[in-house]
Amino acid sequence: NDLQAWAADAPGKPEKADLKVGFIPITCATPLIMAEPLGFYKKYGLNVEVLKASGWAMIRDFALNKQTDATHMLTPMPLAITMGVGSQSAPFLMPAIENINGQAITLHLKHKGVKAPKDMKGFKFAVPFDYSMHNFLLRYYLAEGGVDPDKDVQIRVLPPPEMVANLRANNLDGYLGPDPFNQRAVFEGFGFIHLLSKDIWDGHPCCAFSCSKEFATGNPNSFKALLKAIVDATEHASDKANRKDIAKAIAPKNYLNQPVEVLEQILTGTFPDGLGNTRTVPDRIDFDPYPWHSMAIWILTQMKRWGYIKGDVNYRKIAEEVYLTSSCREVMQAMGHKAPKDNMKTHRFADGKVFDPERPEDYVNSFAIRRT
Amino acid sequence: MTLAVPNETFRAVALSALLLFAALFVWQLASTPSGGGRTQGLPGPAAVATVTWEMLSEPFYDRGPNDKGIGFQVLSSLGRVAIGYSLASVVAIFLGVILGLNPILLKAANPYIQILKPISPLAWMPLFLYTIKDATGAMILVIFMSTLWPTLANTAFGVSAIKRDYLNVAALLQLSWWGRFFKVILPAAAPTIVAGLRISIGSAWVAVVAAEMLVGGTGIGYFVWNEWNNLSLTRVMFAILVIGVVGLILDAGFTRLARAIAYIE
Amino acid sequence: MTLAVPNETFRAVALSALLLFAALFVWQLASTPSGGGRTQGLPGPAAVATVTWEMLSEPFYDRGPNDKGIGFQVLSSLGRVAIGYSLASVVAIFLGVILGLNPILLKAANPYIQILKPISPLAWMPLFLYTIKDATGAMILVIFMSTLWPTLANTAFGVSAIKRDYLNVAALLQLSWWGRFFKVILPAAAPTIVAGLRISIGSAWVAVVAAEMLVGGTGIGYFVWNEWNNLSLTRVMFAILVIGVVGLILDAGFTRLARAIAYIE
Amino acid sequence: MGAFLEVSYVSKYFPDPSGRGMQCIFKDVQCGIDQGTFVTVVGHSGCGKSTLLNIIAGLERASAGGVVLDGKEIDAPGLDRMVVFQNFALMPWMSVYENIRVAVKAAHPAWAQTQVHACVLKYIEMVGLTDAASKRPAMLSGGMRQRVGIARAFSVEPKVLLLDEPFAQIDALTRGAIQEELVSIWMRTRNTVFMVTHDVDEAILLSDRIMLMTRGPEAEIAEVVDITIPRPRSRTSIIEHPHYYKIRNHIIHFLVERSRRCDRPAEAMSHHTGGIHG
Amino acid sequence: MGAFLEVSYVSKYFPDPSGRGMQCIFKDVQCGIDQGTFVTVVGHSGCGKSTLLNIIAGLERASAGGVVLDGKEIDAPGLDRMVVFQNFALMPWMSVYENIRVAVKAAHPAWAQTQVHACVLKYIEMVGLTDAASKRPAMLSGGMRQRVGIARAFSVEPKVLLLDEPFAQIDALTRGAIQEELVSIWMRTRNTVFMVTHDVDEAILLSDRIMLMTRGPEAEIAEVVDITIPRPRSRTSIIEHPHYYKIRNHIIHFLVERSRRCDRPAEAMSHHTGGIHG
Ligand SMILES: Nc1ncnc2c1ncn2[C@@H]1O[C@H](COP(=O)(O)OP(=O)(O)OP(=O)(O)O)[C@@H](O)[C@H]1O
Ligand SMILES: Nc1ncnc2c1ncn2[C@@H]1O[C@H](COP(=O)(O)OP(=O)(O)OP(=O)(O)O)[C@@H](O)[C@H]1O
Ligand SMILES: [Mg+2]
Ligand SMILES: [Mg+2]
Repeated sequence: NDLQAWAADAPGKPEKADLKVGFIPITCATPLIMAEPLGFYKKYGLNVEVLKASGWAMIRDFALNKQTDATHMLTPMPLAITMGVGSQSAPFLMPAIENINGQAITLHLKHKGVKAPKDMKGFKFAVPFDYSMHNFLLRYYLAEGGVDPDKDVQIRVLPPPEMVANLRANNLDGYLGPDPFNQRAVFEGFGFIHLLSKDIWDGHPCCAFSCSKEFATGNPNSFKALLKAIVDATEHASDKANRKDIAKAIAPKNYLNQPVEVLEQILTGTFPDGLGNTRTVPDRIDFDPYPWHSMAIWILTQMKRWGYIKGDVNYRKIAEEVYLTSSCREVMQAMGHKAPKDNMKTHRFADGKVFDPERPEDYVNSFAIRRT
Repeated sequence: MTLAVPNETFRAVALSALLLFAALFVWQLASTPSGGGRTQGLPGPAAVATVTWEMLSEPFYDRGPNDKGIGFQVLSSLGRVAIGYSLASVVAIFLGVILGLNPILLKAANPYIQILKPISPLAWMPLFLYTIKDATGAMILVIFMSTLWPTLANTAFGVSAIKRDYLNVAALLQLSWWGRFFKVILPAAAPTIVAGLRISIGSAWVAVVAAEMLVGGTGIGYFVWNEWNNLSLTRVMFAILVIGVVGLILDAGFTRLARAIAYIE
Repeated sequence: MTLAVPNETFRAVALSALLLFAALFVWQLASTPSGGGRTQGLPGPAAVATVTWEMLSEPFYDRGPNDKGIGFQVLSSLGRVAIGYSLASVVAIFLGVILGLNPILLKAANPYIQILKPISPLAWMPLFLYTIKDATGAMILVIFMSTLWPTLANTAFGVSAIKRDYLNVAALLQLSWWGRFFKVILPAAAPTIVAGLRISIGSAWVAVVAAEMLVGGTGIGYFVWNEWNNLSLTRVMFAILVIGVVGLILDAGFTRLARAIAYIE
Repeated sequence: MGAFLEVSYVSKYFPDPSGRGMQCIFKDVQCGIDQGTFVTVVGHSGCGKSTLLNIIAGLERASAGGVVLDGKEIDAPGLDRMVVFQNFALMPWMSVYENIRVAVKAAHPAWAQTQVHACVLKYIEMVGLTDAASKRPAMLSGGMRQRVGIARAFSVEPKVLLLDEPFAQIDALTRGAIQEELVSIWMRTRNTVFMVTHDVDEAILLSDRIMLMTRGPEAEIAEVVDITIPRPRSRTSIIEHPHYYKIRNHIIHFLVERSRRCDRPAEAMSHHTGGIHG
Repeated sequence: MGAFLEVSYVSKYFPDPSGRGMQCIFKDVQCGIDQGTFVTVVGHSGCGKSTLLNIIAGLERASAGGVVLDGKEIDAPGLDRMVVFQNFALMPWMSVYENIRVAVKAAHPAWAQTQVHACVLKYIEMVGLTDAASKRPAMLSGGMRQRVGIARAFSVEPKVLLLDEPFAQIDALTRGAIQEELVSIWMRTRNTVFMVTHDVDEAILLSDRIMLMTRGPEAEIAEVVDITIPRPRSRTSIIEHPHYYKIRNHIIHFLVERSRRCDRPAEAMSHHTGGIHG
């Protein structure tokens, strides 16, 4: 892979210094956003303008139409775009994850009594995009709780920023969405946090940094500088001591346009849950750039499970094509951060199930509720 | 001695077909063939026709809450339009008659009407969602706001422009207020009112699609939104066609009504 | 002997003020005081006035690509409208004159116009985004589509309804094609064309707000969306007011133009 | 003076076109009309004929003076006066039948359907439109439309019939026919009629008495001409009458020459009787 | 026959209102008009007078037959014929001055601005509208508007002037004044004029010769009356002429009685000279 060796080289002058990076105003995008006010882009010789998009379809179209050079994406999106599922087919790369965890199931306060998936039959849920961890985790949670996500509930796509207003308008019973919109519903006093996504799969990938293969190969120096800036910012964000400052940096209208208080609650992990409890979960959202291939394979198994892709899937090949695990490792190491040695690992879920990336097809077939 | 007049209708139909073929041809050229690879280009007429056939052959399927036939989607949009539109029409005609009969009141209310009229119905959406706390209600109110003004303005104008003669005859015959209203004012202003209603149904149809794209759940607008999320251009194009045809039918209904109540002075 | 006529304008203004006060009063009653609790209620007139003052006192600040003053937002929306609208107007008037002068062509093209007209401009958005591959271009095309039809329909109608007399005089005077076009057809149809242009500017303004809510970036529509995301109702209401006032001004411009080119038969 | 319809010192002011002031249309108009007579006002366009007629109808208010009909002062429209309008003023969305029925029902609210129906048919027949009863006004020629207007006016059986240039919008040749019809209907009913026109031939054919109005502003009735040509009259027979052209020339002369001077100081109103003029 | 304007066996068919067939408006109309004469066609509404005039103007095509002007066959409009329309047909968005200027420029494309300006002013003055030159038609009375129409027609100096009921929409009293003006302009210019009207007085006042048309369908010119009353004529003087009322009564009689029968088999066209009729 020609992209693997370059990470160790000294960075050359960026081919393109003025870059546009798209984002959705959510806390997952923290590294990408704060890199601007906190000067990480500048540090690597880049002049980046961050552009807010209204929803993931818009992000996808911005990326495909080359209106942005690189974007904040959901971890399944580069896979889907590369395969041409729910998209025009275009090879995309995902050199780094931005955050792990950081999602939650928020329900309207009128559902205070709801404890488990079985109480949720007939609910109207929203997720930010079909090709999102939010969608797959919600489906996993519901299905493992005995609720068929296609038959027993409605799951619709809604841009994250519009979820709160729709919940308040009773247009939704709940959503599995990104923060700050879970905490915002609590803050506004009509929603409560039913479950953190961490409590489905601790350490699950959420959002990522991605760009087209064309951009990466055409502008290797820019790409490298960008990756370094983001890895740097991600590592900075993962330090819990920085979290309060970060909350202040990303709150203004140009970025998330949210009250600082809400962002602090999320980033520090000390937050009211809307039912009168104050919880302390420091890794409610965490930041780790390392893109495990096994994560990609899990995502592909879920796409297969829910019928988004049909036929045989070469899980491993696609994962390797899109998730630039080794590049990320090299960059992390070059910058003096610790990085895992392996590209894959088994993942353990909160319900006790274990995902073995070597046997994805068996994993798909192990589910009772599936669309294959 | 008399020239055989070439049949105009026939020539128009022929030309119409020609235009259609030309358009389809250009479209076909512009669309990239969706070859062996997965890359979808702009879908061509054939692809859209196939989807149309598929969707229309089973318009009322229901495969769970996330996947319903196009018939259901259109009906749900039409249902919203029906409610918002009828409410707005009743209010608009009522207010319009009052304003039309009172020039000073009309003059007084006019600045507010002029400010409220150009507000994009979608801009109301956040406000309504927030205050009504009901998405369907908010959508209906958005439709209400988008249809109120054309009917109101036309009714007020139609009533205020009723020829003095007709009102004079009503006065000479000493008709009661209701007699005057039903026998003179309403029929005299009817063509203008219906013209307003016709513009309004157009705005309503535009507004419902936009509103459903934003808060949806069901409806043809939501369908477009959903297929866009999936980047299923073929279905988006099919949906655009459906929107156009339904809009055409709604409009045609009002054209008929307009013809029925029209009079020649 | 002659009764002193009470000044109509004065009475209308007084009534207007009265209506305003009544509306503000009802609004104030309906609005929940945004007290200590976090949940905002409906903001009252005072809160909106404060925000209005704040926003208008610094209309042209620039704090990054996603945070600009209201003046920039309005200008950027108006810029898009200007481009899409002018393009559409030129095309629509040109096509309209051709169709208006050729009844058979008009009849042939009519079904397509009727289908394309009612399509919500927002439904075009995904298609345009995909084909043009440029968000601003797509927004401009959405505006183009929303403004094309009223002007086209009015121009075609206006031209086809030109009195035979005027064309007869042009024929008797043996005017050239261009002479006929500029001296007779255009001025004769001008009032109808401008009426179309006026409807179009309204649609354009509605469409740009909707498009910006979907695509984001800059513009008054984006402003509404952004403030909605922050559940900042006060600012949403302020934005609604701005949309109304700008729409009013655009409309007033065309009313003036209409007055300038109007003629009495 | 106590005539059946008594117009006493009626003046009318309108806001003048410039804006501020008021303009006197006519001043101190005064005339009495006996029951069963046909009186016509002839004058130039804009001298205020329609305004005077509207004041009598109650559609317009006099600025000064008053009108008394059959001993009662008039200040609002009423079913005792019906107008035939120059532009017909038929409801275009109603058929001929409905146009007349609305009048009959207004005049006789207590009548049963059959009674109303019979009455409507009677008046439609009177003007010879039985075949066109279900047609809308737009389908009729001008002459036929005004027949409907006349039928409607007669159908409420008013005390006074007010005709405001009823035949001005009908083409010159059919005008004659409908004028003769009006003559014959009037001969049978002998209503009191107040007509306004600027067609001299029409005035002579129909009237018992013609009042000549000067040009406005400040118009006034300057002369009254009694038409003594015996009835029944017809267009062809009347022109053979020895006085016909004398009267006609006199009136035309008045309108062309004398009515121009509205500033002549104190010329007393002159009164002529058909044929004796000078 | 070789008159200046020669209408030979012109017929016109229109699609009939029912839909399918064709209807004969008039058939084999034939007449010759000498240079410098004023000829009028009088007939009932709808008999096809305007259609005939439009055929001569080139605005309408004859179904059969042809029209020859000054030796050249006519099949399209041209600046050698100008029409004065019943409804004036002035461009309402142009001032009086511009309405005439557009005609002058069309007739003389090579002229310089000053020449055009002088010519426009001349014709505006001819009809006495110098003060109103910058006004739009809507601001003018009917009479003034038709003066503009007349000025426009004269301004292109056509070989034939075609007048289509030019005064029908002007109120009866001002009509007289403008008719007299036309008489006096015509006396100076001596254009060839073809006029269409249904106003008998107007026809007698203006014409050298009156053609009487029967009612349609299949209308035809049944009689020609030469008016020998000497010129200059005026409204007041003409009625004193001994033949005036005789001619008038004859024509009215024709229109009321004889024109009704369009089915009379083979009555030869009769020709009368003013005053000598039976
Ligand atoms: N509502 C009004 N306001 C101001 N002026 C008016 C109004 N109605 C009529 N006038 C003026 O009063 C004058 C007389 O009008 P009126 O219609 O009575 O004349 P008329 O004799 O009936 O004319 P015509 O023969 O043209 O019908 C005119 O100069 C007209 O401009
Ligand atoms: N384009 C047309 N198509 C069909 N019929 C027509 C058309 N133009 C005129 N006619 C018919 O031809 C007949 C003669 O019309 P024309 O206008 O020439 O009559 P006219 O003598 O000028 O009447 P008027 O005195 O009312 O102006 C009428 O019956 C009319 O209905
Ligand atoms: Mg009048
Ligand atoms: Mg005619």
